[in-house]
Amino acid sequence: MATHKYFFAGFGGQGILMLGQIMAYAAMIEGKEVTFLPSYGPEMRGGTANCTVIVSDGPISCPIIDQATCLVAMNQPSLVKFESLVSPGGHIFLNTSLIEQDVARGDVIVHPIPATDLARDIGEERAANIVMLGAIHKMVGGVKRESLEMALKKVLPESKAHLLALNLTALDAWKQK
Amino acid sequence: MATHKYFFAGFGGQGILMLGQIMAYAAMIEGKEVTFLPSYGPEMRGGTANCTVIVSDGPISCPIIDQATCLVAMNQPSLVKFESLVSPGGHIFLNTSLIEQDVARGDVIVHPIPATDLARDIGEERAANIVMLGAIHKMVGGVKRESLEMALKKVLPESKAHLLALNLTALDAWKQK
Amino acid sequence: MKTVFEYTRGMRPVTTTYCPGCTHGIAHRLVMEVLVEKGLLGDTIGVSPIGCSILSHDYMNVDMCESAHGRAPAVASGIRRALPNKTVFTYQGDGDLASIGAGEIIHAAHRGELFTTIFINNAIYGMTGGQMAPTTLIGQKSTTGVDGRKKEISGMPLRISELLATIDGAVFVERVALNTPANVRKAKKAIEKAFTVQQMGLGFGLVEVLSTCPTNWGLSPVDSMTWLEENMIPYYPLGNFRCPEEVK
Amino acid sequence: MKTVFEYTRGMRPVTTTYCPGCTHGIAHRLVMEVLVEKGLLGDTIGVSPIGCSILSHDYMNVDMCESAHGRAPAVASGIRRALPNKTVFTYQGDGDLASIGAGEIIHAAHRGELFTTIFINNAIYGMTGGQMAPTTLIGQKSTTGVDGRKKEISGMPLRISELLATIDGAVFVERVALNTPANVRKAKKAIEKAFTVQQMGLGFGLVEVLSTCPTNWGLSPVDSMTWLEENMIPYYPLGNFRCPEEVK
Amino acid sequence: MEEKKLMKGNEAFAEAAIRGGCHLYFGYPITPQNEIPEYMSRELSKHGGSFVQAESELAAVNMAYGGALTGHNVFLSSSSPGIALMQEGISFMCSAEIPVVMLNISRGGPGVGGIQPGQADYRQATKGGGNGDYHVPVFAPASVQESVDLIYDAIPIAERYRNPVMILADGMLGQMMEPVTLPEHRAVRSEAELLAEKPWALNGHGDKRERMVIQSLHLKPEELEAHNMHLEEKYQSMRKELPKYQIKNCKDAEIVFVAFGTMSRIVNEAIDQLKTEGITAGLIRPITLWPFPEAAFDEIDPSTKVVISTELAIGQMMEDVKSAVAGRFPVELIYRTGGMVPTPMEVARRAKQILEAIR
Amino acid sequence: MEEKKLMKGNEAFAEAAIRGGCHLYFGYPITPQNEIPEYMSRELSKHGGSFVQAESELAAVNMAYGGALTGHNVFLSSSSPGIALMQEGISFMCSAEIPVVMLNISRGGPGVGGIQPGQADYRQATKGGGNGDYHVPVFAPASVQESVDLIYDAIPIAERYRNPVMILADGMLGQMMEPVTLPEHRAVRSEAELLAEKPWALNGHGDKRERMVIQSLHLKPEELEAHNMHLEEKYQSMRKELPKYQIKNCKDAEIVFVAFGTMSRIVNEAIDQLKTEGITAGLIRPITLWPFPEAAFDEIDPSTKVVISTELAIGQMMEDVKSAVAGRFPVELIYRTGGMVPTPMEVARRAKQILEAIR
Amino acid sequence: MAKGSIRINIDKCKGCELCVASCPKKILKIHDSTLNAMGHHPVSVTDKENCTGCGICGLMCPDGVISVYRED
Amino acid sequence: MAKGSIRINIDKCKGCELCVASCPKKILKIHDSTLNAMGHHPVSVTDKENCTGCGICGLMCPDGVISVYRED
Ligand SMILES: Cc1ncc(C[n+]2csc(CCOP(=O)(O)OP(=O)(O)O)c2C)c(N)n1
Ligand SMILES: Cc1ncc(C[n+]2csc(CCOP(=O)(O)OP(=O)(O)O)c2C)c(N)n1
Ligand code: SF4
Ligand code: SF4
Ligand code: SF4
Ligand code: SF4
Repeated sequence: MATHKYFFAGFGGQGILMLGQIMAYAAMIEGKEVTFLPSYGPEMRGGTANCTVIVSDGPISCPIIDQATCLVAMNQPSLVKFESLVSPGGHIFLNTSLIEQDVARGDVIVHPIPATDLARDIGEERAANIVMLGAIHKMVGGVKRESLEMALKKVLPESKAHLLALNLTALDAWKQK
Repeated sequence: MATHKYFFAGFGGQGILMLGQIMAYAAMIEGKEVTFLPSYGPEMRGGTANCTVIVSDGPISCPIIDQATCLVAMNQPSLVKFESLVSPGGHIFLNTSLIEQDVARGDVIVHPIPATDLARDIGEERAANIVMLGAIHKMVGGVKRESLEMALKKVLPESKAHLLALNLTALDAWKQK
Repeated sequence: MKTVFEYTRGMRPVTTTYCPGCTHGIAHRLVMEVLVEKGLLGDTIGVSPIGCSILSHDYMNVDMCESAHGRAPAVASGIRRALPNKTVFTYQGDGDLASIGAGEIIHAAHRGELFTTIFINNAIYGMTGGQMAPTTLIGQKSTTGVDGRKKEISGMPLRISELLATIDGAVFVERVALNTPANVRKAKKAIEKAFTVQQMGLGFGLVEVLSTCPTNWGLSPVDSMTWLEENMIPYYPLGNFRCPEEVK
Repeated sequence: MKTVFEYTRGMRPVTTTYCPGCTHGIAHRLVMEVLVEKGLLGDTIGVSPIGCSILSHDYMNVDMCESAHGRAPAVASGIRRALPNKTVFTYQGDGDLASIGAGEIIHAAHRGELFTTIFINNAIYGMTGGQMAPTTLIGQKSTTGVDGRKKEISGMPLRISELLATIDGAVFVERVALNTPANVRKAKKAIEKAFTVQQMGLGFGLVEVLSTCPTNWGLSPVDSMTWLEENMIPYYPLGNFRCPEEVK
Repeated sequence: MEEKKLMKGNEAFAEAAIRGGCHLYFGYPITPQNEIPEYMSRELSKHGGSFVQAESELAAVNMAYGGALTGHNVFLSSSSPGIALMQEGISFMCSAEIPVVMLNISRGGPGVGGIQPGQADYRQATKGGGNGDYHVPVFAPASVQESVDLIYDAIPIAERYRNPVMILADGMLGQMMEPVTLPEHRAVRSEAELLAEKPWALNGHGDKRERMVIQSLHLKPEELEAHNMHLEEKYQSMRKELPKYQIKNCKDAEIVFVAFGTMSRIVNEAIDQLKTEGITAGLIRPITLWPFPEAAFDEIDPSTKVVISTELAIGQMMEDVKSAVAGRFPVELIYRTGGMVPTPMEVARRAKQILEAIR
Repeated sequence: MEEKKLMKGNEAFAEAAIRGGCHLYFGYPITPQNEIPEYMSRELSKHGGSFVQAESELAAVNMAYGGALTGHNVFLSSSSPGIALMQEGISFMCSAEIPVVMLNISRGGPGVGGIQPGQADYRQATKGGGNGDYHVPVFAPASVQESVDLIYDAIPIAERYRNPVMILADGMLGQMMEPVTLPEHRAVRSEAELLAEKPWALNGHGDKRERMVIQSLHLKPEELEAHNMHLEEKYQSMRKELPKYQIKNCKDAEIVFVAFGTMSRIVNEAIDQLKTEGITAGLIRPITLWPFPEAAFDEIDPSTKVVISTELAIGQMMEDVKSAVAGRFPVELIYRTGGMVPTPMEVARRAKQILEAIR
Repeated sequence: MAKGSIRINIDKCKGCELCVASCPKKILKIHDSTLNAMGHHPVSVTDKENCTGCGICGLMCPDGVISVYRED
Repeated sequence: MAKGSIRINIDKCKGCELCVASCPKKILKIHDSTLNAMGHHPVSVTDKENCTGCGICGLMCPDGVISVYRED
């Protein structure tokens, strides 16, 4: 039974929760089991944001994780705080546009992605989360590409439908790095 | 161990609670154990009033009585309602000024006292309670005469101190019946 | 022979537990007369909170519910939102409305809830035995102010009509008194208008009724009427504070 | 070189958690400046109820306690009765004071309690994320009124200063705004007077401070100032509503 | 059956209440349940219902009473201290026999506490802080889907017993997203149908019947006692009819955990972890917290070494667990409090320590 | 020692609080405890204290918090539904660690209920209706004298633990008169002495120390958990130090009654009546209801046939009795509710029936 | 003949005298020697002939005791 | 020489621009290329010479960032 335990972390405003939600939608579209657990509360006001997404072929008992199979750190403090959460052999995606530090551990697979820069290159800095999503999909998997695209459509509010094309481009931007 | 269980009942305004309090004070003055338990609540508004006074040489466990050794019924409804409360061989004091009915039971000692009339005769209808008190003291006992007099002084509010003499007279009015 | 006055069928043919001469009885009757005359008796739900008038549901011939002390305006709001086509009123004492329930009445007015409040101001807590109310007058004795209310300790009495009249949603606010036949007639008119405001959906309406509490004032009913006139009316001036054009 | 402006020692040298441009910070400072200038910093107890400013005790350099949502006026009454020689204030938001705590503020005013209330009216619930407050303007969007407040559903916004000014014990009531340097200076004057009223034992005083909440208004801090000026001030006119002769 | 939807807990709860027929909602903002009033403010008018942002929780509970005494279904939600403010109202509704469905998205306490998830309102919910002899059935869901189902089902339960019913969830359930299948909208009843089903509801006598009264005051103690006995009969029926629980391999478990709500999911995973270490553990998950499902405890194997109450509270449920176990097994406690949530590994580790100390 | 005085319960309670040092009182009228605010309104100013008639019980409990956080002693009283309204405040004071002595002169419930005496606030008092992990010690006097003593003693207990303490009496105790010996007035402490004893109290920093804060909010769950653990330590000390009870011939009793307050006096007389019929019965009288005096139950003779919880409530204390008995004896219930009070004879008769059914 | 007349439901009368005080013709009086079932001395008319049927007594009675009639 | 000068506590600045908007001399500006420890772009002075030391920036700053001085 394949189970992916993603942990997404960054500044508020970096689209962390949206990232988690797209992943969760995509998993649901495929009929997989999924839970999405955001951090909440006033620490979010201008501060940090993070969420846990579990995707599994079988029932998910617990939405809280001891270890993540995949950490996405969109900024420096997130890496510092959550590096130890990753299970041995797990993946860490680094937004190297904002993180200079290296991953200290040697037992994990590190994916350095300059997501913010790549996103800026395609014209929308705030699409860095989608750039990262594309990278995760490619390097870790968990859900299908079509599912991600369908999920993107679901999650984008109507008022932002015109950004769909841009986001689809962002999904592939990791290739440019 | 001598224990007196008095139950005083009548209209609100007939001084039922005062009657009970004087008795309780008198008992305390003598160093006896005593409890005074009034009925309370909105039924008192213009309605009925009653109270239980227990006087004992030994500790009183329970302020609630199954049976009274002495019932004072200042009006008709009180007699009807509480006649059965009296223990066999107990006393019932009837305010015959307001009660026409007879006591149905044969196993109790009945003391008919036209308390309201006697009180009116000495100039204060509202002293009927004290008239009754004098009668009880004479016929049932429980506390000493001096104690009653001292208690009367304690209970009369300062503003009514001038009524003391009248009340002392009332204590003996039962003799006139 | 013409019937000049008869007890309204809006009142149930029972004897109230109110003390002799308590004007709660007059106020009850006026509300019921208005509902009968407007043909609303069968379409009305009343709310009686804790206070001497908690048992008004035994006297008034309409569907009624009790409410926790002070919360009648919230209860009435709930009923009115559930039943947009019915008539709803609360009948509240001054302890109830002006003290513990101050927040609820203000917010019913603030939201402009479509119900009518009959506010019985008798300047005292009746049911609990004569404690000071927010409306107790300076110098007036109460069981929690045996030497009379003092401004330094308890402030000046609260004028509810004046206060509520500052709230936009309280479209009808009038203070009346039950001390004379003329005032009783005016009181009925005010109550009638308040219900008209509700029927027309214009907003929240309140009639403050200066009432007596002979028992806790320690006065005879007749003297209570005089006391009301001489003491309450000067501090609580009678009159209309707000009335929509449509009802004037 | 003369120091024209320096951060008051009444504020602790920490960074607040307020959002950028939130005028809570200005209001805090004004209160503390007044207390410093009056030499009252060491004799003051503040009460901060739940709301964005619950942590004001981390910022203000006076003894402070938290209070349950809305109950600061009751807490302050308790403190003031226990400590008749100290200075006491509450610092309350509009959800706190005007909604859940409406009863408590009215009765503090009613009793003429000798404390000062700083009432931050930012027309929204800040801490909980932008729900409608009693002070939210008609048409203003909130998370519990996404299409903007509607009079038919929620009534007209509550004007607290006008309402409290009808209460005798509220001897000082003034509405100020923090949108311009001139208004900030006036706000400080009003706060100063309110504390003077308390020092002189004249009664209860309240300063309503029109404030911004850029985050929940969805505007930049600078645009928020404009919005305040163009929308709030017309509905909530600035000025003094009550002031004792002694302090004028 | 509808397709699955990925929904945030709080929004799913609100939608479940609407589909269940609660078209009246009265609430006051409080984290972590603000999405509920926000959702209701957007959605209820579409169903001909009414949303009122109450001035306080005290007002909200009394509005709920007012709305529900007309026979309409009312939904009420808040979080821990807000529920504390409703205690007088809850006791009142029990005494007046008014059905309302209430949701507590609980957080850390006591007092204002914090906003992270907690279960320390267990006693508040199950023993009640209102005055007098009364009870409120309390359901404790463990997933968004179960919350939706329990809310939906609670509506007829409240109606049947004419009593408030509470759903006790926590901030985590309110904030997380899971795929849910939403139940069908219950058929809307006409005013006449409603009154036929609820002859006690007030709607005006229409000059067609005697006036009716809904009351809580009974000045004559004889009458109040009779009324309380009538209520007690209902509570006895609830004790028989309502208890609900789930059991996971209690048959030959060394450890039997007892956990509800979010905590039970953590325990579930801890059980899997313990298994890898050769320790067999089972779980009793009370779904009703009141009535507490005592019968579940008869299913524990006599060979079980220890029963562990596992809570986001300091041994609150443990009191009921002890009472149900009645001395048959040692009862131990694993807990976090104040909004802290243990990981499965943490629970497993502490359980192992407890087991070792007993062995 | 002063001479005995015949005093009405409520007035004696108020006087005991004053003599104990509570010179601040905040209250709202409610039957059957109105004599307390009335007495306070007359007497407190004579002691340099302050009486405020609060606008509500909600305001009263928060005024009490405000008064007490300055280090002064505060007394608070109400009756059943009024106490329900204080639940948020009580939980808040526990979390902020503010000592206040509270008196519930309880009546019949639920809801508005009636005003005759009841004990159905047992759960409200002992389990609490506020949110979160907290406890309030509860003392249950059986006579006017004992009430006076317990109120007087509760004041330093509250101070010692920095926690509210509750006295649970009922309307009968409040309304009856018994001779009482009043305790001495405690020495009045100067403001400086008060602050030396209570360094946590707020009084203005006087530019002499750092500003101090009294708080209930802890947004970081780690901090809230640490605070809750600190509170829990206090509760553990209370569990050790506070339990108090009285035992009457439990050594060779067939029946052991458990009863508190007024009810225990009725049981006392019932025991005498049973004796005349050849039945030996004993009594455990919990004086603390929380912590519940579990140790008392170890003194029950193994030959005892039945333990009977005897209450003016429908088996509320019985839950704790069962828990304390832990299966060692059958536990039965004798009760009246809603303000009805049984006579001793009635209790004796029902106890006999129970015993016969068991024999 | 009197212009008006009143009917008194003696059993409901609480003897408060509000009608007595407000009758413009001063023809109402508490009947000291009668006691009704509630224990109150009820009101009675002293001078039937003078009743104008103005209705004021009914208006002021809190307890619905009095009905008032007038000749057409 | 400038009549006035200001000191900016960059670490406390949240970049809200309230001072920028209210400076009568329009000599304050957010420094887009600097980030302080909180992650905000702090304010800076564009034209020191023009500062009159009026104090308005300090008055309007919610966060106690600015001190203002004036030549005597
Ligand atoms: C929560 C609560 N607090 C207090 C009471 C006690 N109580 C009953 S009625 C009442 C006030 C009565 O005064 P008012 O509202 O003025 O009405 P009146 O009796 O004078 O008509 C009070 C305080 C209660 N029932 N519930
Ligand atoms: C009893 C209770 N109900 C609700 C809340 C949730 N709550 C916290 S702060 C707040 C209101 C915040 O708004 P406001 O008072 O206007 O202050 P602001 O945050 O806007 O400064 C609310 C509803 C609470 N803490 N306690
Ligand atoms: S949410 Fe609004 S009120 Fe609160 S700190 Fe942010 S801007 Fe200020
Ligand atoms: S109708 Fe008029 S005149 Fe006749 S008795 Fe009544 S008040 Fe007097
Ligand atoms: S007003 Fe009514 S109750 Fe009073 S005396 Fe006259 S008839 Fe009787
Ligand atoms: S002191 Fe005046 S002129 Fe100088 S920067 Fe500040 S606002 Fe501008």
